[in-house]
Amino acid sequence: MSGAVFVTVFTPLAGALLLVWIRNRNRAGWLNVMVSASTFAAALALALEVARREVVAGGGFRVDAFNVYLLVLTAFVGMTTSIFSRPYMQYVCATGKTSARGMRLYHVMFQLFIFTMLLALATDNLGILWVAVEGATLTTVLLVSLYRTPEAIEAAWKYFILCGVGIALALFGTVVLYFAAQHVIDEPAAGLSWSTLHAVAPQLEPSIMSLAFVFLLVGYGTKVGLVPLHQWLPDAHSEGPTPMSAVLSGLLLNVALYAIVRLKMLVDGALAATDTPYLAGQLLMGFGLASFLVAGLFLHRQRDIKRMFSYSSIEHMGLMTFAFGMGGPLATFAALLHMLVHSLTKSAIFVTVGHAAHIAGTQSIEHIRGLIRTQPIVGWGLLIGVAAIAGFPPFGIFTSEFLLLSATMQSQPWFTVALLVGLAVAFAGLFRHLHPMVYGVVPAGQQPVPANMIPVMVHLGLVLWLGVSIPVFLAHWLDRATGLISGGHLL
Amino acid sequence: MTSSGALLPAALAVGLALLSTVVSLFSARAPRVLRTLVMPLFSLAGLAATGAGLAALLDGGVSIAQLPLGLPWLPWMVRLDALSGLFLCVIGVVSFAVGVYGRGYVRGFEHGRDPLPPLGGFAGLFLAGMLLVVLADDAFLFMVAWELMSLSSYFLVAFHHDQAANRRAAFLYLLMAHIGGLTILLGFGVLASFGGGFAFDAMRGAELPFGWASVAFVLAFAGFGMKAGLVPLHAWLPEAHPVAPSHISALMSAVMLKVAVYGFIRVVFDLVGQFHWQWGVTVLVIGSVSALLGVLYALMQHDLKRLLAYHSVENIGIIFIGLGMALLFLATSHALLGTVAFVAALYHTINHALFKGLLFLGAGAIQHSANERDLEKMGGLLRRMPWTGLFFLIGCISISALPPFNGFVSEWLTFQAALQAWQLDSGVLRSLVAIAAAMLALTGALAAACFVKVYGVAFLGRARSRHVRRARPVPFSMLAGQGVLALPCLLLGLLPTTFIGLLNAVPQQVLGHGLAQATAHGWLWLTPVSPETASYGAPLVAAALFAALALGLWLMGRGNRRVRRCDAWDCGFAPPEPGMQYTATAFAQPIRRVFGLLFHIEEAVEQQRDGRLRHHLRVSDRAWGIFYLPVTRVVENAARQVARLQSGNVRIYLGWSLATLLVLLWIIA
Amino acid sequence: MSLEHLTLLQQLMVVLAAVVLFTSFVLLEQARLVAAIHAFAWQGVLVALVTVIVAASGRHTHLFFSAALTLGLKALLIPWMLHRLVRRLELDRHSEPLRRPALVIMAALALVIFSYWLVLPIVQQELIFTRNIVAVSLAVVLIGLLMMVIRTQAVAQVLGFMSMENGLFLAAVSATGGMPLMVELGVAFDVLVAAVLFGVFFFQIRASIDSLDVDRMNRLTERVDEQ
Amino acid sequence: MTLAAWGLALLQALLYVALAPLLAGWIRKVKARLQNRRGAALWQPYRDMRKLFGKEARMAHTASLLFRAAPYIVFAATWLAAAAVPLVATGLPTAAIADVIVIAGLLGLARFFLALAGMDVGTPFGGMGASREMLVSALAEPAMLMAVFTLAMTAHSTNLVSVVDYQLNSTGMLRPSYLFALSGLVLVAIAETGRIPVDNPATHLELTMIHEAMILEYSGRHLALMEWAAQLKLLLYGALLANVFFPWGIAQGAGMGELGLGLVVVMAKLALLGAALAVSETVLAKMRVFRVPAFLNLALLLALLGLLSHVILEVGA
Repeated sequence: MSGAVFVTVFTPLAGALLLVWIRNRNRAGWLNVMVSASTFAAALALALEVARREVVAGGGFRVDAFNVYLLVLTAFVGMTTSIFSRPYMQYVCATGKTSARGMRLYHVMFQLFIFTMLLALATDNLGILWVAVEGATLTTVLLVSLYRTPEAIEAAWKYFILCGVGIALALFGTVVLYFAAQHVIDEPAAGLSWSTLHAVAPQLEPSIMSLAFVFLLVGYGTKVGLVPLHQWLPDAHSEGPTPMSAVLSGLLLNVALYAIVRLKMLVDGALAATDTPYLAGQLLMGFGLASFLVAGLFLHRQRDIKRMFSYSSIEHMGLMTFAFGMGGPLATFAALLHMLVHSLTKSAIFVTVGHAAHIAGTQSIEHIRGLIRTQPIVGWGLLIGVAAIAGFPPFGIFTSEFLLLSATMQSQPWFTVALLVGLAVAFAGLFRHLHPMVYGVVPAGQQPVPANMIPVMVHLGLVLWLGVSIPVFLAHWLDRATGLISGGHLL
Repeated sequence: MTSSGALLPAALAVGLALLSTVVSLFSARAPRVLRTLVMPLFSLAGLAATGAGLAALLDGGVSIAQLPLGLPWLPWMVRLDALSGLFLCVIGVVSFAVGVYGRGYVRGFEHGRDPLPPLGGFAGLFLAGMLLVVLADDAFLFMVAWELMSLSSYFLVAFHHDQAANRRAAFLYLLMAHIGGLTILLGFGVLASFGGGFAFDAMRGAELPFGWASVAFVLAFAGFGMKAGLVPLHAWLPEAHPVAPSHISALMSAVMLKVAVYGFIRVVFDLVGQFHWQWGVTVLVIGSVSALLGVLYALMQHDLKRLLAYHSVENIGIIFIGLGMALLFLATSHALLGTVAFVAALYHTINHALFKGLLFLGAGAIQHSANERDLEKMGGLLRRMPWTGLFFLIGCISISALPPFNGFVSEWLTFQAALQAWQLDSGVLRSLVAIAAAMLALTGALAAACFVKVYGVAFLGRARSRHVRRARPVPFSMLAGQGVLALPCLLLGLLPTTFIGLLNAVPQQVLGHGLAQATAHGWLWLTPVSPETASYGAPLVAAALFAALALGLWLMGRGNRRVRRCDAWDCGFAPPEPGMQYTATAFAQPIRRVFGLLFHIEEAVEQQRDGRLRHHLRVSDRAWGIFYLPVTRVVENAARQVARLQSGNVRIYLGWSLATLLVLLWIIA
Repeated sequence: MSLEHLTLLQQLMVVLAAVVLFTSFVLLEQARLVAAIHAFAWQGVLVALVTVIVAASGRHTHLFFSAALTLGLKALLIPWMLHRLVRRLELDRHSEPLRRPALVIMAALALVIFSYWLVLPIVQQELIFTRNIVAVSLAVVLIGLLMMVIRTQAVAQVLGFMSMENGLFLAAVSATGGMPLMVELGVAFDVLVAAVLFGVFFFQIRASIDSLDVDRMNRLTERVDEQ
Repeated sequence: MTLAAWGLALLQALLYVALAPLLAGWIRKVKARLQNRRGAALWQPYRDMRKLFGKEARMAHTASLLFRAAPYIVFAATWLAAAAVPLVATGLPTAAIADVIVIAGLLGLARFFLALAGMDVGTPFGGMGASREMLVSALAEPAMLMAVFTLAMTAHSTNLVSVVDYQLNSTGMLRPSYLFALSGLVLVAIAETGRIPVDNPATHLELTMIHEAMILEYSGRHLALMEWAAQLKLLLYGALLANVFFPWGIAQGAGMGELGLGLVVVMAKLALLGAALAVSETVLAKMRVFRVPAFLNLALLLALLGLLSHVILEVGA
């Protein structure tokens, strides 16, 4: 029973309640940064605690090796994004895209969103997990339509409807899960506690569990953006304000995938004795591969820069899903690492893209030209960020993809061909659009803007560090998480 | 970290390269830094690498170290043995020359619009990457270094990014490099899953069945071949190499391709460690085709750097002919002959690094002083820049495989290996080797023709444009850089026995036996197989050549030595205009007619508005139509089909969710 | 408690469940928005009744509370809100007949049968009764989704969404005797917020494309060349 | 390698230089006779040479240093190549220094500078000649190598002396490969030495000439050296054909009598070859430049056939 969890989770909520009353948008921006910073500090404290004791549990929360690093990551990305968003939203407000009310809404919702993320990660109760993920939708949907353009409203509507339906299905899955649990656990209140269920997983009725898993997979899978449930994702990313895109891509998708993996652990336990023990894994592999390949092809037809990178997010989520589905220590480790480096890199890219769009005054790719001439730091940031996301060493994504490919080569060699093709296609898709944007001559009237690239540098620096050498403590965390998920260790 | 002495200079080299990267960040403020600090550091790194390589070659031992980097269970390991030592030397010498040359060359960029840090910084990373590739002792570090090399060189290719063509070239280069990297990675994956680990030692221990071994071989061959520029995977090479700044082009063409050769040797000869004649045939065929097509396409070019790039394809082809024969002979248990072919390939690797670097530096000098890459506008440069002319001539003679320079030695060795084909049992293999030898001979002759064209059009005759007539001589540092490469071209031609004695450590270590007979008759005679079979007294030939020259000059000198200058006679026609000279295209026209089938030729005569006729000729690579465009078409179509998913109507999206749900429920029930 | 008493309750529950299913058919078929809203309200009432019965059957007393919650939320508040919205959006005369009603009904029936077939493998004896209820609620959920697919009217889609929620709730109540209170509160809160947000969106959409026809929202698509 | 052997080698080298113009003269004479002319005396070439050496050399203003150095390089390279081909005796240490590949290389070096010299002055004809010369050589050189390789493979050595020795010692067996190689080499020799039907040494008709077009700007001693080098080349090829395919009569020892006999025999063979060449040149007409590749492809084909028929028919099982 520890306070760190509570502080970590509820600081953003408090911040949100505080921000409701702040009218001065400048001060609100600063407060936003401070709240996020303190959340991050609390998360670090929590991490230390978890490092000392394997598991921190109590008050309906349960923090183990798997979710602690996601908690820290979430808090960290939240902080850097808030740092970026302070000046950026000032600029947005200055351009008149949104009003003072909009700004307030933005700040409140930002903190609420972080709160739901942390809650979903930290809770032990699958019901609360559902509530939190649904809450994430509700908090972000208004931000997607913040600019009130027809596109924005359309995107928000699609986001709302699709995720609402998905999440409803997830709730049905949860109910069915609870239904299955009731015949094993006598004390009904504990029937949704993940730890309890995990303990009794082998006794759960397999057929009901697989039924439940399908609903949960479709439900949370919608949030992860698995093809063919992904359609909301590019719209929401491209039309919302850039900081929102950064956290959506960097955090929300992770959390949804996290939920799926947690549930997969339960289902694997329940199905272990049946004749289809790997059902969940196979489903995940199928969805992952489909998303990976399809998203890679989508990249080739993009006209909007943020849309493009949201498709690349789908691609990477597909890769992780595939890895988790494949199971086995190596693949799982790779997937966990990939979660980490992908959200760091992708949020950095979105921040850079925000500046790029600011420079060009538009998000459409064919009007963004010659960035490294206009503003070298932004141009190079984008170039290097994309190189990192495309899996070039010495950045961390290369490490995780290297591990993933070798794991695949060991367990299912023939899938490597698909992975190879997919990576190549996605790579081509990214760079064919990136090239004219960063290189070439500067179009008339394209001016440098006051850009705050420090978050980007920090993120990319971290990714670089992870690529060159993974610090021991992190390696141990990931390894413990690997043990939790796959039952095997690497170290 | 257990390090051993021989590795220290190598580590020093890498460190210096990285240091040059760091330093060059300051060149944004002070451009002079690039010239005064970065380039010297670069050449120092080259020196250190050369030293380390020589040390490794001389003692022939193996030194291993483990870096405190990488994954906890997969640390980065480095290893310095004879093979890597040899390639360290190659990298080192060329980059030393490039560093010296660069001092003068980068001055031209100081007033350009582009910021300088990328130029120096990525050059340093590029060098570091190549060094690490050669040093790596586990697949992880190897891949990291490999991709680092590709990525940094890509940034250098994209340095002049104003023209869309250059951007396209850079994109194509990075794309193919990435794909190649992935294939190599998969190849390692195969080895690792049998050897149970990514350390090279584990892979050496792996016992692969023929099927999987062939898979690994094909993957490695495809990946490294793509980097080396073997036909049909060469398309990026003639696009990317000319685009980069010339000293970088020199590095790429002269060194990076060799790193690919190193990778191939390391994986196939060392790690897989088993030889099959099927592999040999594959490599031999691809190699010969690359050699012939490379030189033919080179003949058709009139952009000097593009032409040189195509010659890289040719020479890589020759190297792989050697390697293919080595595989063939080793597979049929003719160890000695395999070694001869292997050594021939290695020797040609060194040679090509030297003279191709030299030629690219020369091209850079021309670009620097005349700002011209198009042969059609050059002419008479020998009078404007005599030293560059001399060095370039040396390069041309070497690459045309003419005695007494180095190119001839390796070609001679390759022929010697091929001439032992009669020892093979299967008539098919024998005739295959014979045909390969024929193609090699044809290639050599065509290369000579091509460089007569280059030198004759560029340096001889009369200037075909004003700015070339005004070309100014290049600074000393650039001449020195060329000289540094020209001298070894001569030395390797004069003293093959010495260098082969040095090389011997490599086959000793990789194949287990060297060329015992190489110097059976003393250092004057090179006798790779046996003194009876063949011998080449390079020093004596050179000596006799110079003696005969001296004699001739002396005899003539005694008589009237004065020469009267007059107008060209030209069969008594009016004194010819520069425009009447044979152009590069005209020179190659007969050959274009003879080999017309191999090119994709668009020729047209169109009338312009002012009524003048204009001849328009475009010779392009058939590989595009055959291999590349179909792929892009497939991807585009697939993307169009997939786009239907994103139809824009929320109800259809909901339909997708419903369908997915039902299908899944149906699956599990 | 005596057996037949229980069976009576069970019979009652089965009947109610069947009626709930019927209401969602009505919902699916209903052309006029207002009438659809009323049908939805009735569905809410029925679900609340089921909840009461389960609560009355003993063990889960907290279900009375959630029954009240359901009644207030699903039967009164949300229908009222939607009604108001419809009036303010001048949609109360709006009617949108189905294009191929027979086909839709077929599909819906197929879904019902599918959901029964789906729960068949759940074999434990004491589950037979609840599993049928689960089948019904699953059918309600799927029909709600189907309704969202075929209705081009934003409000109608929301109705479909809400009836999905009803189906969920039905399942939760009848199969498991309700979720833990904490969760229920959270769910209810989310539903409420969702309803409010839907209201907000109606006006936003209306402002942007002066209609609530979702088929007219297709700016964001990848099919450039087909357009 | 005894001193005597080296002396012999030197002697042979000098012999080449001395005999080269004679062969040229002989061919001219025979041709003249076949055309019912008296023709110039046998030693006319020597006279021309002396005259040219006596004249002053002229150079175009636009000519560079390379133009001046080329004649010496061409001559030296050709001479060296010749010095490695046994003429009268087989005991030739130079053959161990330079085997057939090196000979081809040296000839290539000579050709390289010849062509460069042609392009140096910057006249249209020079470029034309260089371009055509390189075309011819590009096809002829591989053919020559292939033909020689056939022998080398048979003798298991690329050293000409050992090839000749092998020929002498092997019992006269009929080899299909030799037939092909010989005919291929003959065609190559005609092309490389610029004789009809590929080129016409006696014409300056602008559009048909190849070799002459390259040395068009030369005069005086430079021209003399160039001509001499050409004659050396002719003799070299003659000796190659004569001694490698029909080595009988060549001196294997170093005895005076043997050497004398060898000299006589080789001169006889060369005279025969020269006569044959003259005859062919009188009956054949020069072909268009773009028919030449067909001619050379035939040579290449023959040479390759020779090699293949060797590796397939004559080696191993």
